[in-house]
Amino acid sequence: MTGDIQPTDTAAKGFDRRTMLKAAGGSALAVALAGCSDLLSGSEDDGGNGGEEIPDEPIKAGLQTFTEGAASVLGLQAQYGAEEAVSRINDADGVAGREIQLDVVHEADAHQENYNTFVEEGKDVTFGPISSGGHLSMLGEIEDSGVINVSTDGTVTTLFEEELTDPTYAFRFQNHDVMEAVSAAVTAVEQLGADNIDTYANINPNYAFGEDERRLFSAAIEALTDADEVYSGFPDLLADDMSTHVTSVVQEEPDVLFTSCWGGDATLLLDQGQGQGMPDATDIIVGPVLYGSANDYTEGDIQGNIWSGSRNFYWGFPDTDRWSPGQELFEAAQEAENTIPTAHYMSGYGAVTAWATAAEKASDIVGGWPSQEQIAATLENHGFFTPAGYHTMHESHQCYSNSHFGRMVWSDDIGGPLLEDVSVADPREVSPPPGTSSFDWLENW
Amino acid sequence: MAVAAADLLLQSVTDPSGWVIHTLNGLFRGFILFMIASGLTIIFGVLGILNLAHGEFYALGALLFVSLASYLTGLVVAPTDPASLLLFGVLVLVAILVAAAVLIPVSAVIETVLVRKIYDRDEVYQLLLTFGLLLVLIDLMKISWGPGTHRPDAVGGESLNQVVDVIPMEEWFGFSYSSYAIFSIFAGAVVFLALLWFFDRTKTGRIVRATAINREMATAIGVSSDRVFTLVFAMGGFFAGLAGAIHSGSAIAASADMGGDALVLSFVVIVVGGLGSIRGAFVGAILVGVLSRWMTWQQPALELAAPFALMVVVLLVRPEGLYGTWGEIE
Amino acid sequence: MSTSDQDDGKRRIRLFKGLYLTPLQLVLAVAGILALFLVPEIEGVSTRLSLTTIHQGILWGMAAVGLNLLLRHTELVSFGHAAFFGAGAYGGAIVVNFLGVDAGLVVLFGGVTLALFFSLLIGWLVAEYRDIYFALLTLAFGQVLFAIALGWGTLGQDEGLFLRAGGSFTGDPPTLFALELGLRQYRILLYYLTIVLLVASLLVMWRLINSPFGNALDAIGQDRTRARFIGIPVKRYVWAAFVVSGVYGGIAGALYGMRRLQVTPEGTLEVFRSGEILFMAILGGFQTLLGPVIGGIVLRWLLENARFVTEHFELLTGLVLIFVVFFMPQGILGSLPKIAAGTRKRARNPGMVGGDLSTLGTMFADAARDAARTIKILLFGVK
Amino acid sequence: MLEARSLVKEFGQLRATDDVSVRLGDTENEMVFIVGPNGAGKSTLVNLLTGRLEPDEGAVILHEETAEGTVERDITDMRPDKRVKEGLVRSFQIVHVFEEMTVRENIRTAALSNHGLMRSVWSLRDEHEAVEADVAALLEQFRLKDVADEKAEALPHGDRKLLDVAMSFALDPEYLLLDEPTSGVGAAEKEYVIETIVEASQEQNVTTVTIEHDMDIVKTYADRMIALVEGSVYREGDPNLLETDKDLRRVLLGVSDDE
Repeated sequence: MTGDIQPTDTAAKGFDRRTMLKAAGGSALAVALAGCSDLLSGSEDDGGNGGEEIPDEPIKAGLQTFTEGAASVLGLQAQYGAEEAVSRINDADGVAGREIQLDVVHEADAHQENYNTFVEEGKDVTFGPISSGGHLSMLGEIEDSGVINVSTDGTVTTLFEEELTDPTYAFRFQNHDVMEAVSAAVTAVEQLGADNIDTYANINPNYAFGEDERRLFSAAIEALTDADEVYSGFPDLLADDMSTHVTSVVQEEPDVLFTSCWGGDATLLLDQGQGQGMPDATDIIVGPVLYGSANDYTEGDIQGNIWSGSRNFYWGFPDTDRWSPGQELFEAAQEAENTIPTAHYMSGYGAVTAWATAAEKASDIVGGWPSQEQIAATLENHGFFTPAGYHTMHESHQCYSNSHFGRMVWSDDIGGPLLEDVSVADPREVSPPPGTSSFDWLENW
Repeated sequence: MAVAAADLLLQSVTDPSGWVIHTLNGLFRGFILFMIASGLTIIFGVLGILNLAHGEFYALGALLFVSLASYLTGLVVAPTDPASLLLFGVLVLVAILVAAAVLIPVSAVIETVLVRKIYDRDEVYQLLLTFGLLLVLIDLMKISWGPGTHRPDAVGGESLNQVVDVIPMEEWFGFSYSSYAIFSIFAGAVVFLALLWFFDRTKTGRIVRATAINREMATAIGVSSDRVFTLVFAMGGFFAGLAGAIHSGSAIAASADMGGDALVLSFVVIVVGGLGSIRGAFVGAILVGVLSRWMTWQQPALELAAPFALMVVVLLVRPEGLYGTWGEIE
Repeated sequence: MSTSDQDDGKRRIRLFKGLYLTPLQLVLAVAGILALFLVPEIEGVSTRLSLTTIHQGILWGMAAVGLNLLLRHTELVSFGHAAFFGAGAYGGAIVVNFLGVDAGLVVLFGGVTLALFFSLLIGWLVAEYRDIYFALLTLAFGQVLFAIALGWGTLGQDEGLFLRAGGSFTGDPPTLFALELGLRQYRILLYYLTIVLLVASLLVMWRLINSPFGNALDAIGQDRTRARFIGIPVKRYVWAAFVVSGVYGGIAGALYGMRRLQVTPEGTLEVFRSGEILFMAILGGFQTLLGPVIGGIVLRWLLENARFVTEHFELLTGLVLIFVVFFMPQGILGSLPKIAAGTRKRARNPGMVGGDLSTLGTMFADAARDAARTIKILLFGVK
Repeated sequence: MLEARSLVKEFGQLRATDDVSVRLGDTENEMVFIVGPNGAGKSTLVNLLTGRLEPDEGAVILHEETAEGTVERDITDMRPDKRVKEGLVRSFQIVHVFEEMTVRENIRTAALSNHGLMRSVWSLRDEHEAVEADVAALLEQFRLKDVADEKAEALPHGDRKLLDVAMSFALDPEYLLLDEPTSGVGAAEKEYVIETIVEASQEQNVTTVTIEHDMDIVKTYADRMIALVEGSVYREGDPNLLETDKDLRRVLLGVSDDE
């Protein structure tokens, strides 16, 4: 980004070192030294063009998400959601009159590279990724490159709590893990009663996210009940077999089973679990991301007392009588992609909307096209609506939205599961106040 | 460690079903692995080629099965009584066999058109070609089936294996276990015995073995080594496809990129068993399958490393593998 | 690289003892190095020419140069070279995270040390194996390291480790030559350092393979028995070559970790990374010194940047590899003389292009016929 | 002097060498020939002496003249490449040369290895002028000069045999064990090959031990002859035994005529 020296810069600086070298005739050398001069002169400032006239050309936006592989169960939802948001925004005359052009790329294991390529392509804003590890690896780049990224997911709790304390350009739309893990514990207690929970078990995917969820859930359930953990298994991410973990749970017969398995792992766990009678061996199964695989379940998979979160969005809640946007989004998703929109659909939708509404607001304020800093500053404490309700982007750059939990039941009408008895938790109930670490907060419950 | 071992022992005495089920889980996995690895090992034994694209045959079998099974089981209503359950089972079996059978022409054509051209080339080119093939096949599968994961359509609200799993194992064996997995173990055993019979008892099998041992001599006595190679490659493709089809009938979801892990684990299996040995692939697969399930159960941290550590030990102590005969089919 | 056989009457310029280049070679070499130094500037020409891709391509290529010592000379196919690339990357990360040192050269040294350790250990265990056993043993060791990195919490599991100050993911990058730099400056300087190390490591490799030691490796590759009975301690030499090759991987891996500021098991240690290093060497031309670097840049570009150009980048990459096997077995660099000669001939005699096309047509027709015959045999049996 | 002391080597049921004791190089640059029918254990004996095989029983002893007299050194467990450094060099029945190197490079590789390779890691292979002189001399002596820059794989069989032997001489041997250097060589060339070997051995003061099937050659060139039969030393001594000893003639020629 900063490597490209704008013509205006040269004009502004007049007869700089580079032009001088060129004039001296050594243009090849001059170019060769230009990299060095970059090194010597420090970072070029490109953020000072705020308030410029609103350009004619469309806004260039990039989204990285899992477009293939097993994780595309989530990734494609985010893509569909982002595309729906972009198309709605463009239908409504764009952001400050500018249309959004969205490029989508497979995030693979190249998050940094994808972000950098987007920046090099001159993207005005970037969205994604899904992977929390990938999100971490990008943050340094984002802060250094100065092109805003609104993460769709990448929801490791500690991220904006502890480790990235003063971000400028990196934002996260989706609720962080603590909310869904705590919601899961609360739901189990509400359904069974604290006195009836003596044992619980964990099955979480074998990577940072899974361990994060397990620690948070365990801390929450032990704060609410006297239960002991009787089993904890970590099947590999994208596993092709969970029989061992299912067998262990069936033999331990815990009162509560918590799982943060998602995508194909969720269907595999429930399908294999049904085969070995896992739902019968437990009183309740709570899984914050189980509903994310809504499009892939069969009726047989979800037999039993299985409760799932739907992070910050469940299209059927509140009821359509009171709140139609959820139903409308459902219909849009059905029409465009023949898919049941899940919380990851909202990840994409919300990330785009967060940025677009903030950019619009900023352009109103500055009376022209805002700079990255100006949009970033507007995004802090920015509140906005989506069909999921009202969201606030806290100044920690973590967005807060309501968290949903409900019982999965089969619906022949939509050919997939619905959530029944949905309970909604205000972010203040299920996450620590900004500035407090989740574990400290849970300990003092 | 000693405490853990004592714990285990105690547990196995007080509650043997844990051991039985975890071992069955391992056997299921082992037999799937065996079906993939058997093809890899005979292709290596006869053709001298380590086919990196072999895992893609497995993936292709899985995806084909998903489509076929969805179509076939869609033709009937959900089974309600033993007769309709039997019909359903037959349809699933047909889907499995047809999916695997499609791999025969696919792999035969790949062999004739591409792989045959490089038998005499340096092994690095064989690796490069089959790796290129791997990438091409993955992408072709993504184009055909879409990038995500796929399961057979539900029948009467249940997934395919749930329908099959109504067979009451608990009544027969005293504990609950997936009858689909039992069927898969049985199928794997049949494949193993069939392969042994083929190579020991049939004329074609002996010709293949003769070709493996000495190509020139086989040619001299009038055997078309080209045909033998095509046959072997197609057999390998068939068994990998069979593994994929059977596996995707269990709870797993099929996807275009499921071949990689299968391939790497199959390496372990054939090295442990001895390159080119079918008995070796069998023992190796069961070892790796059961070991990995036991590890997942007792020492989950070692699950990933365990098969490779086993492979390292075997290679260092007995490089030719447990049943190694180096390039001959046994 | 040619030997200094100077009987062909061409004028040669002595670079240093033993290395003589024709004027053309010298111009090409200088131009090549200059071009590499220019990359940070010309990347603006096209977004597809990113410094990131070229830098990382060079680093993977450097590992492939190391691997090529085994592949070309001792004729051993290593399928686990990512182990040393990863060890280099993790070694650097360990220095930053657990020793709290963020001086770039110390980080680099840490990476090389860890790679050296593992190549000494693994090399000693595999030095006497050959062919497929060597390939599979190296693969197995590579996977064991991968499994350890993925399973051991201290190493951050799938998220790996960050090479930023304090191991946090937003800290400052390591210092280079005691300079604290912004990210862009850091990366350009690191890139220049990479080029310098690349040129140095190529020269070292050139001397090594043209030394009696390199000659002995050739001998070992061509006939181990004979090598042993002309007095070459085969195991020790293979071990030494393995270690050299591992250290190259370690340098490259450490620089890669410093470039990305994060190391992950999947990104540096997985078996497919090992395969890529091997294929880079072949793609670029494993009978040449520079080929693996070219292969590194090209394959990296295909794997990383082609995603932005086509959805079907895997198909594209696969077809390129298959093309190389059948039409350019000498790899990109190794085939250049042939291509140049062929192009010259065709420029003089354009009629030959028609012949090429018909040869190509015949090849495809043959393939189609073979395929059809196979299907026929499957359906109707052998007549 | 190189001594085989009660060497036993078994391959499964077969005793390839059965308690073989021989002394080689008792006299100055001795020319010893080992004869015997196929499967008599000739190659096995050479393999045991040079370290290609390890004996099941017995020892390989090197007798060295020092200031204090003769010292015995047991080299039974010594690696082959170390034995080469001790002057124990061999060629092979089936030609082992570096196929992708030129003839010159083959000989140079052998000559260089004798100069301590590790020490010369940082030098260039064509910098070793002393070696080049040796290489040139050997090329001349073994009539390989005209094909010096041909790849070894492209040579006719006779030249390949010569190259194999020439490489052995490049190693500055004290004891040279040649496993059928004339096998597969045309009748016309045979004599030349063996003459060259004898000549070079005399020049370099080498004890040469040659496995040979052609009894005329043995009779013409041998200082001493060792006849192996079924793994044991059957006769040892003057090559005239080949004419005088009827049993030996029957055992040897009866078989070798069939070949």
